[in-house]
Amino acid sequence: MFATLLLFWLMLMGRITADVLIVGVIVSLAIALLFPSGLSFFTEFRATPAAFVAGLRYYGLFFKELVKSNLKLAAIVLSPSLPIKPGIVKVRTRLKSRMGRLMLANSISLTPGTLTVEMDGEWLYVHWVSVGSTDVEGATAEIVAGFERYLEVIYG
Amino acid sequence: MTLILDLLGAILLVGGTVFLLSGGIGLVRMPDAYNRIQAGTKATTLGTLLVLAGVACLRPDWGLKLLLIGLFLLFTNPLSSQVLARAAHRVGVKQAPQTVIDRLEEDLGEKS
Amino acid sequence: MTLLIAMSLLLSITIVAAALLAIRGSQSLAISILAAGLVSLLASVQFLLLAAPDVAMTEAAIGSGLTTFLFFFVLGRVRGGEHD
Amino acid sequence: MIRRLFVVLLLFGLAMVFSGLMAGYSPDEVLNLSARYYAEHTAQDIGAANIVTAIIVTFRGLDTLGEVTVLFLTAAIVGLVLSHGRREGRGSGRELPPAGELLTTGTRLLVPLILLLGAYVFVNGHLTPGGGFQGGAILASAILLLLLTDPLRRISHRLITAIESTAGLVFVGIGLLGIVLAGGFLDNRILPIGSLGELFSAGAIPIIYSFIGLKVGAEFSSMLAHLSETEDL
Amino acid sequence: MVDLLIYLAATIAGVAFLLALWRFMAGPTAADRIIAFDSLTIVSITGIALAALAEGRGIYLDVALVYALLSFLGVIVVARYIERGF
Amino acid sequence: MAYIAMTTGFVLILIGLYGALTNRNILRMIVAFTVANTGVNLVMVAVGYLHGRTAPILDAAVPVAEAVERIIDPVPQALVLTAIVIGVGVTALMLAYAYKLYESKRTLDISAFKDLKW
Repeated sequence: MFATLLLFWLMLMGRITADVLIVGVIVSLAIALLFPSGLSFFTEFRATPAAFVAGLRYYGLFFKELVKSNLKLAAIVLSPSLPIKPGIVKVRTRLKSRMGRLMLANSISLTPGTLTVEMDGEWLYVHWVSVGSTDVEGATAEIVAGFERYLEVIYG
Repeated sequence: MTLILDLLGAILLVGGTVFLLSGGIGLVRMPDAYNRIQAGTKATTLGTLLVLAGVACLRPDWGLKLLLIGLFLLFTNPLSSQVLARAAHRVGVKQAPQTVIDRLEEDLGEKS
Repeated sequence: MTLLIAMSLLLSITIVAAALLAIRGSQSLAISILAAGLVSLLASVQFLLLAAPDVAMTEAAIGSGLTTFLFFFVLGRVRGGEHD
Repeated sequence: MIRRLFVVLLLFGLAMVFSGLMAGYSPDEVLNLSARYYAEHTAQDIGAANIVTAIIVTFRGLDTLGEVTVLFLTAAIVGLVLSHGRREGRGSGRELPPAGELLTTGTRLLVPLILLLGAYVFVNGHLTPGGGFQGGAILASAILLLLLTDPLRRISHRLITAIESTAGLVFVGIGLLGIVLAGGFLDNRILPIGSLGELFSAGAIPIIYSFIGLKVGAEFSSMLAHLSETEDL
Repeated sequence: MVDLLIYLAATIAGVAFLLALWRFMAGPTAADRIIAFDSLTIVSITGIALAALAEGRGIYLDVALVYALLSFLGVIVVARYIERGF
Repeated sequence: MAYIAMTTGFVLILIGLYGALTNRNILRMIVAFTVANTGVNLVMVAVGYLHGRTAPILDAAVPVAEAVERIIDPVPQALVLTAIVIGVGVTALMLAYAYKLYESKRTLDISAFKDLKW
């Protein structure tokens, strides 16, 4: 957590000199002590080479999906008949760690067409602009599986 | 070299604003609140990310701060849209007549 | 320069429209507060265009952020008094 | 109806006054005398890159002291008004809905980052836009996020009061040091001015502004906490 | 050429801004309005980035950071309010 | 640009005053006050604007030597900064009083509070 905060501090300042480092260490240490229960991107992160590779591939898949489905949504919005078929479907996830679930829900929300509405244990309720399949398995395969494969490696 | 970078940046800018525009049109045309959340937040998120990338291409020395803004948006925006959709569902905002299925409503009904 | 002037004009129109929405008495109080927050927010972009980034940051963080949040806290407590 | 007519007439008169002001306004072409002084002397005398900060903290430092005092009084009065007559034993009237797993996790991730952003804003007050007041507001926003996520959480008033009074004392103490070591109250030249654009420059401005930031953040947080601890009516 | 494209981008962003404003004015439910508010904030970030580009001052971007924070917090506050959950 | 902002500010003051004087709900009056407050700030910053100049922050884009020729008047900005912070303090105070008034009479209508009117 301390490391994450220091990294963000250096990114904010945009330069590494002695004075910046000193102030950054003081500030990050103070915040880390004040919130000992705080999380960071690296909590529950498995620092293995496989996790790094999976992380890179995850981001690749994520941005590809992001652009692709944004284009699809733009096409839906611009077409005169507005061909939507909205609904809320239920999917399940195998992820156990909180960070992993948060990242999964955020990924689902950010790819247009799907939006996490509620999360209850392992069940995710997802609002879908054009529903493909209404049963749990089919929807899980279509929405979750792609991201989950990588996130499972990263966060376990 | 810088000319190519400038041109790339400008094209990214225009592309990003086109996504912003599609988000705006979606905001106006979609039939109910949930679909508007879909169109509104996500198209604008991608659009803003593209705009920030374009500015980063035009002025590479601002890159780190733009990257930070992008990361912050990328993290907070889906979270806030999720919280909003949850709140809207809890207070029972109406869904559009085209809606085919609502599993959450069914499950909540079973529990109570 | 023309770009900045056009942005400023657009912002001005928006600010006045949001202010009219904020003081109109016929809609719910939450919408009024939200519209007042929008007025502050857009005014802060206007400050930025007037080359005052310090004031813009203050208005965004304090005038638009904290004031709106305080309003919503109080509004959450006095739900019965929403209607005149 | 008569009343509304009166109001409209009043506003019409005001509009006349305003349009007269607008018609008589001619924008300056060059800086006026005081602004020119600030523009020329800030860099050498104060060493701050942000002239607005230099004006607030040093040239008009007493104003800022008064402003912080007014905020402190406001926070104290809000606390006094809202705590008076609080009935004991009656719980909050309704079921508080839990915040949901995603928001809880996200809050625990985001609150340290928001605090860091606030610290960045007020430590860099002399170089970039921002400063104590904005940074304090951002700190209070982080506290607000905590309050929203967990409505039953009680923010420790003792900690807030301790931060607030310590920061206030240090602020006044640095001001008094200025009398002893340099030219006068709140003179920033008790520390070396340094070169323009460095983080450790502008004498005592970063330190003063950091403590103002902590104080303002504590004051806004205590206002928010008092308001959120009130009961439903 | 580059300048022309930047002007085009600003125009398109302005149109998107007006559309979101229309939804803010008209939106039937509070959720619609707050989502329009969010969109307006995010389009304003684009506006700030363009203004920083036009004036050539990188320090304006700090304000955009505060805007990103504000759009998030505003939505959370209103969402918790309509959930009756303070 | 200064003219545009100044006109907007004056219009905001008028709108805010109208709202504060005609509404009967206390919270609505406070909302109208904040709108007028924003208008005043806008006018003050617009007075300090000089055409074609940039923000009073010295960095690589504005070196010290050119500062007098390139920056705008910093004094109104410092004043407005103070005004905004005091404004939120005043608003918080008004809101606390509104809460107490609601607690005593269970209504926010201004005409219900006639204790001091005679």
